[in-house]
Amino acid sequence: MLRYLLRRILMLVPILLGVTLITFSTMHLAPGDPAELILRGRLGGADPPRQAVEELREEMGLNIPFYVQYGKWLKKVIQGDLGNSFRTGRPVLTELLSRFPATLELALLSTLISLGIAVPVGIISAVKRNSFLDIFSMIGALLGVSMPNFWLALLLMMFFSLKLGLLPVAGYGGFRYLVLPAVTLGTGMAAMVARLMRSSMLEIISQDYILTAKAKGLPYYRVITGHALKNALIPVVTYVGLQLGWALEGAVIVESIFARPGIGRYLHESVFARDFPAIQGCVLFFALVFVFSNLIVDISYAYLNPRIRYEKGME
Amino acid sequence: MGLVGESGCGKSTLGRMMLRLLEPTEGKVYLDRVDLMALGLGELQRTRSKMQIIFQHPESALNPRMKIYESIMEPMQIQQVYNSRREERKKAYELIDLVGLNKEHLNRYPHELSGGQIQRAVLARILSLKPCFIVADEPTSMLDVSVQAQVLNLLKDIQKMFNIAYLFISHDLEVVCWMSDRTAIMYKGDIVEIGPSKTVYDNPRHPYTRMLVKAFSQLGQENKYGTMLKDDYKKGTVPDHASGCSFYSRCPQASMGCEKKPELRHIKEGHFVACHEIKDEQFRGTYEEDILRRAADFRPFLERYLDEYLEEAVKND
Amino acid sequence: MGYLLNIENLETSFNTGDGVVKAVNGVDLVIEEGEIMGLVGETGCGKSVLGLSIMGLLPTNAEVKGTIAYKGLNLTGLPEKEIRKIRGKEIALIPQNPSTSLNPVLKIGFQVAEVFHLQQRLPWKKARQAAIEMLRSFDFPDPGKRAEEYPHQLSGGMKQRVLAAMGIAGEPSLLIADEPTKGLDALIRIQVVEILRQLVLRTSATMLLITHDLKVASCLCDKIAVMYAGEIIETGPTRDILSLPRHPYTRGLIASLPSNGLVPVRGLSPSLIELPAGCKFHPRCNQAAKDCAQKHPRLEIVDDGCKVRCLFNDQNCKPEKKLFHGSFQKEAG
Amino acid sequence: MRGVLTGDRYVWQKKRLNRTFSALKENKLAAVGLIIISVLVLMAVFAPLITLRDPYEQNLEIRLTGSNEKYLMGTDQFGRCLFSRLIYGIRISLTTGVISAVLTMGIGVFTGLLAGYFGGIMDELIMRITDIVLSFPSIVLTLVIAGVLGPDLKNIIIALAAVGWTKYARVVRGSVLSIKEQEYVESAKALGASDIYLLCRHILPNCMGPVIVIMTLSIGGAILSIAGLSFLGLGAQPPTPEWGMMLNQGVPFMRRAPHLTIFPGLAIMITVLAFNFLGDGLRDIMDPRLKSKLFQKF
Repeated sequence: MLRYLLRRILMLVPILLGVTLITFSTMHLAPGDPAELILRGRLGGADPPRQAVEELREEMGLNIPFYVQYGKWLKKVIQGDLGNSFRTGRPVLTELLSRFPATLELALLSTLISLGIAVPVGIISAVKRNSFLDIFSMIGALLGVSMPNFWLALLLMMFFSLKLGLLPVAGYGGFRYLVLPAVTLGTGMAAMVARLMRSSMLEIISQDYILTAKAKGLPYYRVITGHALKNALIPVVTYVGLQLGWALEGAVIVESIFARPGIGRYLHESVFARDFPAIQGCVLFFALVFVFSNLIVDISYAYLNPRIRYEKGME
Repeated sequence: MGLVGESGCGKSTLGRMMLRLLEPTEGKVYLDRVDLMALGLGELQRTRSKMQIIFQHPESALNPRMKIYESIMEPMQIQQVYNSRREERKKAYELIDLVGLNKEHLNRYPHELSGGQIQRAVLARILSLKPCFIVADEPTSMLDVSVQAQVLNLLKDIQKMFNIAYLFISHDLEVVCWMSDRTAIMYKGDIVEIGPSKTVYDNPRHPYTRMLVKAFSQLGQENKYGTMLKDDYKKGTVPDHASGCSFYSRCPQASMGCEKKPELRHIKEGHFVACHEIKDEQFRGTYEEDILRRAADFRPFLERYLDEYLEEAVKND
Repeated sequence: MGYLLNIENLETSFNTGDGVVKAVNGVDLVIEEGEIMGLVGETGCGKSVLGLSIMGLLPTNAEVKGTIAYKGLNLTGLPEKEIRKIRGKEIALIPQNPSTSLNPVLKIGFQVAEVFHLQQRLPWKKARQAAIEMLRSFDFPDPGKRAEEYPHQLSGGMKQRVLAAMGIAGEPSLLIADEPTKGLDALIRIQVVEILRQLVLRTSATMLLITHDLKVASCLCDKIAVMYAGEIIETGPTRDILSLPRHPYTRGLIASLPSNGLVPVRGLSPSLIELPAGCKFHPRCNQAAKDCAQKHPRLEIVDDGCKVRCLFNDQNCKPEKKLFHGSFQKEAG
Repeated sequence: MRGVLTGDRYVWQKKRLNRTFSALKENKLAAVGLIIISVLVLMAVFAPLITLRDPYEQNLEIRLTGSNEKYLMGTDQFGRCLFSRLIYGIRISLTTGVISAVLTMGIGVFTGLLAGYFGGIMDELIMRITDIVLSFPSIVLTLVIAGVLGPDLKNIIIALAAVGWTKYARVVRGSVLSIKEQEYVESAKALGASDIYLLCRHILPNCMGPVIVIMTLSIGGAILSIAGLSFLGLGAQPPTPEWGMMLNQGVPFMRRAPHLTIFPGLAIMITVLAFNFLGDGLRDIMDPRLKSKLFQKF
């Protein structure tokens, strides 16, 4: 178990290096010279004077080799310095931290909603396979998976806010502002988790040891809760990590629609403004949250699955 | 030639290594005086037509997306035995007939055939290259007894017809003894006994072989209330000596001397045993003894022996 | 001794996409108290399905007809709730594949203790104690520690023992052992046979041993029933069946053992979807006559305790040389 | 003889095709998906025949009208026919969706094959790269790549491929690893077959099943992503009749003209749903595990 954990944590090092490298190079992806682009942005699209570009290049360190730039940048990042936003001039880290709570509460509540709906639905669907309930909920899940979440957001907004006037249209504040965005995100995720839960449960039910458990004379509900559930949850738990990632992804769109001052919206704005330090900061933030939530998931996976504790590697 | 051992003792690995499907860590394998391990890739691909392998699991022996006739013709196409499709097809029909399948099977997919039929098709596919040496890796262990008998008989007939050398790998001592002229017993990666099948079965000398033979004979007997082999099971109570006899921990006759690795020694006409406890008065000093003296490890010996054996087979071909 | 289990005209079929699979076709089988009945047959002859039919553990697309009378109670029509009371307590199953039949995420001690808790109404703590004792009695070294382990930490033989322990923990009167020796090496096979023998000696339970291995059946069973294509084709005391097999299939089965020279039975087992008319074995039978293709023979009593399903059972009674013997005999080809 | 054989072969192939079709027929969802997709394709091809109006033709006098007999779904903020725009939108969504899915699959399958078959350093390298790419929430990375490259449909496709190939690479690598161990591959190797032969003849065909399923599902996913990014203003630019962008442009008029929000979203959902139906159905048909499980019971 300990070795597994150590391995898992050691594996983070190359991944984090790769993540930072990709993050850093986003700036260089843009066609043309970043310095020129920035100046053009400041000047409202007019061609910047040559000398100003050169000065900015010097200032940004664009004239030194790429890997040196990366090294310098990485060193600063490790020290907590993500640079200053081009737009506001404020440190990116401060901006991120101030927006973090809005995104966090959205991600957590939507994950909670999705699990609360999906796990029971998935189990019941699998156990009562091909029943009306199963077919109904699985078609519902397919609809949920296929529905664009920005559309769902707009529909919800139209119905609950504009028509019924129950909830605020957009903005940030108390719980009332959180409901619609969280429901939007939660529904899509719930659909996916429910499908996974069902197929995982179906797979487990057909295993030999379930037959053994039945042959012991256990009542069916105890076969399901005692023997099948723990096995069936293993892939689902792995998935929750990815799911958190989705919650963050969805945050970009949902926060933009509901005008929540979260990191997703910040990223969206920064991309449009070509505010590279801010973009890098957001990407790095998302990646770090994602990597660490996956780490936590892997640890709980090992806890659930005794085989992992003794064997090496997992897939 | 037969090779017997428990599952996981390394017999399949040996079989695969002989065809260089797996790379050995050391040692050499000779086929027809050619060192297979030293061959380059191109040469190896050509040489492979001479030696073939039959695997254990019928369900994965043939590509599920290829029809039987495609599978049978594939080797001829790879090795370019014939110039035209027509000749290949004619040969395929001949082979199919030979292994006891009929034409309608040709257009089927593997999952539409039974295990026995698939093993027949595999045999047909292999025979198309006229190999001189076939490794049969537990070809019948997944089959039912009545079908197993069919396939084994077929294998034997074909051996006679084409004069092919087999290495017949199995965990079933009886099947191996019935199939092969000589039998080798393997335990944890070492050959512990080797000799003419009848001798090995009727007069086993190595304690492990004895245990095996006893197990087989007792399985057939009706003894409802007896306890069988109880004493022989002190499994894994003594740690294995890395350098010692591999059977040390389970051997009922183990003594201090067994901490050294025993050599395969010649005790009777063509009968070799690797055990310190056998002190045969009839020890014969033949030329093989000479080989044995030089052979610190069993492997070069086995290779040499196989080499000679194969050479003979090739000459006869 | 009375009948413990009396199966009459049992038919089990499955509805699949490819057609109706008739896995069991009118099986009559009587198991008396205290005996070991061996059910022998090749892959796909329906023997495992028969075992599961008794337990009521078939998948939902299965249909069961006929009667399975256990201590006078018909199990076929029983609702799930009633049959659950039988499972584990009255009839226990030792499932086929030890490596997949134990729950990988539960400790083996718990898996055994669960049966004690459920069937003998022991509180969890006592059930655990009982489980450890049970494991000890199956020659587990250090059972207290082993009970805390997970199935993947055990060897195949040990898993088999855990399953056996689970089987008898409910003190059943009938044990169904489904292919306990499938795919095992000779030495381990002997171990398993030994485990089963211990089981029987200890519990004096009745056992139905389902196997494809005539040798295993021959050294454990009092009686043998040979199954072919969903039917019982011959049944009787082990000694009689093995020394004087009357059905051509039984004879073929015995002759095709390696120790008897590997004389094969020609052809293949029929698909259970399209069974041949008449005697199910006639396409492969050496002695098949015209009638065999049309008339379906009944299981007739031929001798004291022996029954055969063959039209020619009388003529075929000529005792050939003793076909079954333990030692290896090499034949010329 | 040749004639006989090819004749037989023909019959068998036909049977096999029939079997796939009958499987599709049994799997109603997949059939529904296939039908919807066919209809969509037909509508896209014959868009000029179906629609009466030019999707770009503006008529500011009839802005934001609801559905009426002249305009089936009403008009947008520039008085363009919403129905025509939606129908022409099928062309964009389907082509971009399919192109990006195929491109992604191509890259992923190729790298997966390399990693799985050759192993060693190649495997290690490719798998580490996929690990890294998978460490980003995929939309975030796509958004940034597309955003930095500049708002354009082409850039979105590139961004999607750059992020999405990892999924295929992993799956393909996994199945190559297991197929490589299969005895038929080993025996073909024993026959003296070359690596390329093994890859093309034995390994690739046997690992395409899951790939096709993922691809079908990911066409739906790609359409969703493209619409989403266009909604955020990164993909198609006005006046292109792209669904996501149309949705975005409808937002300010949500109160006055809700049809501008409802219909494009519906169009996206139906299209994606069709691909999901088909993909799900294909998975059920192709998954050999389900079949063999049924068989083991006997």
